[in-house]
Amino acid sequence: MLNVYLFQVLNGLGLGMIYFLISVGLTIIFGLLNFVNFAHGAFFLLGSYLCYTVVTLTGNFWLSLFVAPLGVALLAWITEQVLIKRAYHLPHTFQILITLGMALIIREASIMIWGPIGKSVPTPAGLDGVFRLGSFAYPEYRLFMIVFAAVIGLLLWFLLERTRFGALVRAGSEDTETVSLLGTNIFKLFSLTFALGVGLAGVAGVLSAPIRGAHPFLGEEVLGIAFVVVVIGGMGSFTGALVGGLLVGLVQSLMTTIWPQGASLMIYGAMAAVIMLRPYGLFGRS
Amino acid sequence: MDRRTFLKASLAASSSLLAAPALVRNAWAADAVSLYGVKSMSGAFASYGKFANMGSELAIKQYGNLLGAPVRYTTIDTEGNAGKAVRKVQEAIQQDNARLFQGCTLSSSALAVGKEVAKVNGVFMTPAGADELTGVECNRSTFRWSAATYGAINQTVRPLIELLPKAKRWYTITPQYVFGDALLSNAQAIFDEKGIEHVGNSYHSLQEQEFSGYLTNAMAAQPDVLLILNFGGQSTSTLRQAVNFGLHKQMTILVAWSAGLDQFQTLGSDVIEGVYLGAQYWHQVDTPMNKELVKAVKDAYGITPNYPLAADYIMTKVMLDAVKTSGGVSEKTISALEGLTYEGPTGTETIRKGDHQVLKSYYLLKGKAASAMKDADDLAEIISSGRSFPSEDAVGCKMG
Amino acid sequence: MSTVLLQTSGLGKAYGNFHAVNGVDLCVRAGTIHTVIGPNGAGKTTLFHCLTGERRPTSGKILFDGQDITHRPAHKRVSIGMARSFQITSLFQELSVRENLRLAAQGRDGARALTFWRPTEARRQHLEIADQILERLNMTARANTPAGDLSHGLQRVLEVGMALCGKPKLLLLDEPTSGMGIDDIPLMTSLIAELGKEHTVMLIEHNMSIVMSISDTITVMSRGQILVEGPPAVVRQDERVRSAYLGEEG
Amino acid sequence: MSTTPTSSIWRGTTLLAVAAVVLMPVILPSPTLATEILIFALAALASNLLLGYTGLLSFGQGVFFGAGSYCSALVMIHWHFGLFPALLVGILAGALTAFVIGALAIRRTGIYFVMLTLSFSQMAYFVAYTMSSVTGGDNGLLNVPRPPVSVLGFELLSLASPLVFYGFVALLFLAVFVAARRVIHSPFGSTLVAIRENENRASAVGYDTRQFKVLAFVLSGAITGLAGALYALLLNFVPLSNIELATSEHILIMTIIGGTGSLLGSLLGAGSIVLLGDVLSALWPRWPMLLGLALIAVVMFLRGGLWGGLLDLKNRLIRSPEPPQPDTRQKDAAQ
Repeated sequence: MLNVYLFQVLNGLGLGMIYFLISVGLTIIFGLLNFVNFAHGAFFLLGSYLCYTVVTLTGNFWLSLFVAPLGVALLAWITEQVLIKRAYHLPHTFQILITLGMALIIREASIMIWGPIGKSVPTPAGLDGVFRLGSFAYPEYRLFMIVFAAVIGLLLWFLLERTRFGALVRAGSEDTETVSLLGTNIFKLFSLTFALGVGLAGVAGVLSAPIRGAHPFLGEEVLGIAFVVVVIGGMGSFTGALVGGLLVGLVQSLMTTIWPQGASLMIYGAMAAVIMLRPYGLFGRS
Repeated sequence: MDRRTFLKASLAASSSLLAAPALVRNAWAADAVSLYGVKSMSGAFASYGKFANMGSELAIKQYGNLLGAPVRYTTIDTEGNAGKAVRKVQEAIQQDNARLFQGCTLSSSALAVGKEVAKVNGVFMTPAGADELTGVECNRSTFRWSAATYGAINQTVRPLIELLPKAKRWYTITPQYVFGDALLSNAQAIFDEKGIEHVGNSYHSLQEQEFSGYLTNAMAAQPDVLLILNFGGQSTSTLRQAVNFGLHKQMTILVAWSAGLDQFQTLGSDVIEGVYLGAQYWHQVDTPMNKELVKAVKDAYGITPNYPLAADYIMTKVMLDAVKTSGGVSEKTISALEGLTYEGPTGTETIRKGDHQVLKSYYLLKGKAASAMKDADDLAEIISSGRSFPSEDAVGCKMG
Repeated sequence: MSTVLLQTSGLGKAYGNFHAVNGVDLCVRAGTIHTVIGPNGAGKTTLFHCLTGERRPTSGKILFDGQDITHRPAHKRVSIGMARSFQITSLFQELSVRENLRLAAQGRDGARALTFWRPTEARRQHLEIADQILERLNMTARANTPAGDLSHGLQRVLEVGMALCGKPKLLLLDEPTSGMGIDDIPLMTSLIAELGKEHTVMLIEHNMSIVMSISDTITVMSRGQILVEGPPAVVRQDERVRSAYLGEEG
Repeated sequence: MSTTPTSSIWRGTTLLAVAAVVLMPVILPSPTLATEILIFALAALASNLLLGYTGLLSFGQGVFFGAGSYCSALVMIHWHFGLFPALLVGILAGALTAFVIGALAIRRTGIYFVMLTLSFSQMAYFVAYTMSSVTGGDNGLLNVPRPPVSVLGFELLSLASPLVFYGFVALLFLAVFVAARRVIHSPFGSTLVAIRENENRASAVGYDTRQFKVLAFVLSGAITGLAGALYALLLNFVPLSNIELATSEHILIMTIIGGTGSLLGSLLGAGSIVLLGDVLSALWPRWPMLLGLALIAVVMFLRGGLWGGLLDLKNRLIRSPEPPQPDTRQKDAAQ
């Protein structure tokens, strides 16, 4: 029996990395732009569907891993130009409502384009085997996802902490005027950041397509998890998204053995408890 | 014009625009027989409602004249919400004097709509899954086409046990609610009878989409057969992830209550190959009526009929037949349906008088390899079929 | 000698190792205008926030009218007779000037405003106070203007007016002239001077000419502590004050 | 607005509400549809008290709605409660859940407040779903009676006829509408607006803003609970979806599209969305897309919602002697 728990811990960590990838874009957008994006799940959904389309047309999953997030980011950039940039200064409540509307539109448009029935994406060739550990097995594809999420995480960290882009964006989130004085177009910077954050949702959508497929109501599920992770970790905190993701993955995985019916209760309960006890999450700043 | 009059006027103007369809509806309600399709056209179950509605429309179109006039068919969109379904059915009953209803994917909608239709002694036929429809919550107006959980389990678990005599250890994954529990208890009864060891069960909530943890539990129990008892999107996710985890190579997988063709299309043959699947309907069933149906659907829509399409097609047709027999919509229509035997897609089907359950076959299918498929929809083959229903006394139905 | 209205003893507020306010013994006498000045970072704003209840002091005591209010939340200080204005204008922007004042008057009754079953005008007294203050501020003509549409100077005046609505014993004004144009400042100066005739006023202020002309007592703070205290004439002469302000406005 | 004379809660928009309530069953296809509109208008009006007047975006409205419908249905089914006692139970259930959720959630502000209401909503759904022996779980709670109007055991009026039931709901709606106007023009209501405008300042002039927010929650919960109870009576059934997050979203969307900060806007919002669903869903199943567009349009361009838009239009067409109402605009909600 001990074996199960050990394996659930491993599985939970794997799940956690996926959750990290789902939520890191959300936290970046909140942290740097102070924008609450309720359409994050919808963009994730779009990533999954675009992946399906590219794989159906070309049979190449790797191409979709490149094309689909770009497509999602491009759409995000356009939305930002048309709509979102007018909403940065609005209170969070209004941002929630606007993005809720966007999520509705994206969901219904997806049904119009791809139909109401869900779609599947086959596991990419070469990764469709399993990694065996005694009587347990772990899909190679999930291992790949963990590694990939880790690499993305490292790249992001590097981008935000070690490059001029990162420094400017961080400075811009603190003080818009100063950055403008440095001769940088702060609005362009914000657009790029928004596209980046949403593009990450697209990446997560593509990666999860072979596991979860794509169906119109995927967005809402994903949004719930992403917010739980981000709130627990601390909204706006990069480290928080990582630790929050791992924590939620672990809890969820262990709960399936201990008290499966209560898994979702537990997760939302944890979110409520964190907000009550540590309003800014485990790693957030006030 | 002051504010009040202005608003009154604009309110009246806009409202009368919106009310126009209703007025038209009323004007129509003269002689023709009217049938209402209660379908989830928008909302979370739109994938089902779309095909179900196609089925009803095809049946209506084929029927032509009934009692001297074309049948009038109206779609009621449930918006995937049982409350909306009930309210719109009430409205049809009050305004249009509607009596014939067919549809409701969701068990909750079907149960509540059945109650409304029963109040006016109308007729309601549904493909919903809840056994209560022909059990403790049964009534004179409600008829159910789909096989009960008892039949679904008996026609899948039993044949598979015979097929795999060495498979003695079974593991189950069950959604925790009435329907899931019904499937599970039926399966456990067979396990006890056949000396099968039930090595474990994982309950999960109705919102769950991530099954890796449950699959890990299943792996730990080292079963010979994994019996998946959830349905719809959840069984799609469970099966896909089980195959990701390579479980199909370690054990036999059976999905007792699959959705049929549309679900297999979603999953694709690389997921369902070698997996056993229980189904209410399969387009390759070799009955005369089914062959006609497949052809008609191909001609009308260019697709292969799936379960929702076939189910709502045959129910619509049977209801219209009953209206013809009884010479108009009345309480006699109910009597005409009770005990009726007709040719359906699964062969000769009978409506049992005692509980209004349609006695029809349930199928055990097995997913085919891509290489063995003759066409894109040839995703599975029929392994066995048959009908099992609990006796009338056992279902707990007391007709009022 | 008038009585003491507000008194702090050993008041301190520490953020970790940093003592923003460190052992301040302040004494505000009833009927006086008492100004706290000091260079940037001297701790006057933190002290002010401790007095209004926005921050909880980490040591010491605050006595108001003989009561210990050290740990009393901000909203509960209004009913015992303290009222404040904000350094950055803080009004109900979309509501009319009159409604701003009425709400401020109603606030003194605290929880009694929870009555949701009676009309607002059942409490005439609040409207009457609002109208009195309107007149006093010379803003009756603007009664129905949304507060957000007033000029900046008038917004500062309304800011002080709202504090007055609470019929306070002590008015706490946080840099009342902050951000005001040069033309508006005399308006504020005369308003405060006039208020000083009926109320006890404690203010934080940067503008030295105002400070020197209206204050009865000036407390000079530096590095979280009181440096000098006394009437304007004394403070003006003090060598320590000059050195503390070296490089700042004199 | 807050200086409106007392008598006026019986005039102006109240007369419009009366007119709408009288006209609806005449114009609309059926009294049941009109009843549903009024029930959701009640829920939207209650949500408006929080969102429009206090600036609190609550995803808990579905919980209050669900609590009201479950509790009133259960006491009717198991303990044979009469109509008014059952409605009272629904109101109390809504008020109580709102008190608990509100008192906890208002300890935080902004996005954290919203997230708290969201997680409570998810937890409440879980509880309702798990306690299937009580709530019927996913199948819903069936066989909910619709008792007659009776006083001291004497049956006065059966509500079986849809039109009579509509009349009953309409009277309750109007009563709540007038009561809500009274609340808005009370010292309490004007303080809510002050909190919405500037919570810091409200606190500085002496209000314990938490008390006000909790009371706003309780009143909102009570009205939403009543709406839930009426919905159970209308359908003779309580679907699990009543307590879903989607119901909260639905109610919020009605409130916003109708117009935050105006009670008649809530009726307009509920009316247009229920009708849209009724008329459009058969023609174009993708109609929720329009809701998305409308939501964005209202927040970005038409802050007063449909009602605000109508007023603007009226003002533009006719030179109005009245000044525009500051109440119908809203800024700085939940911050």
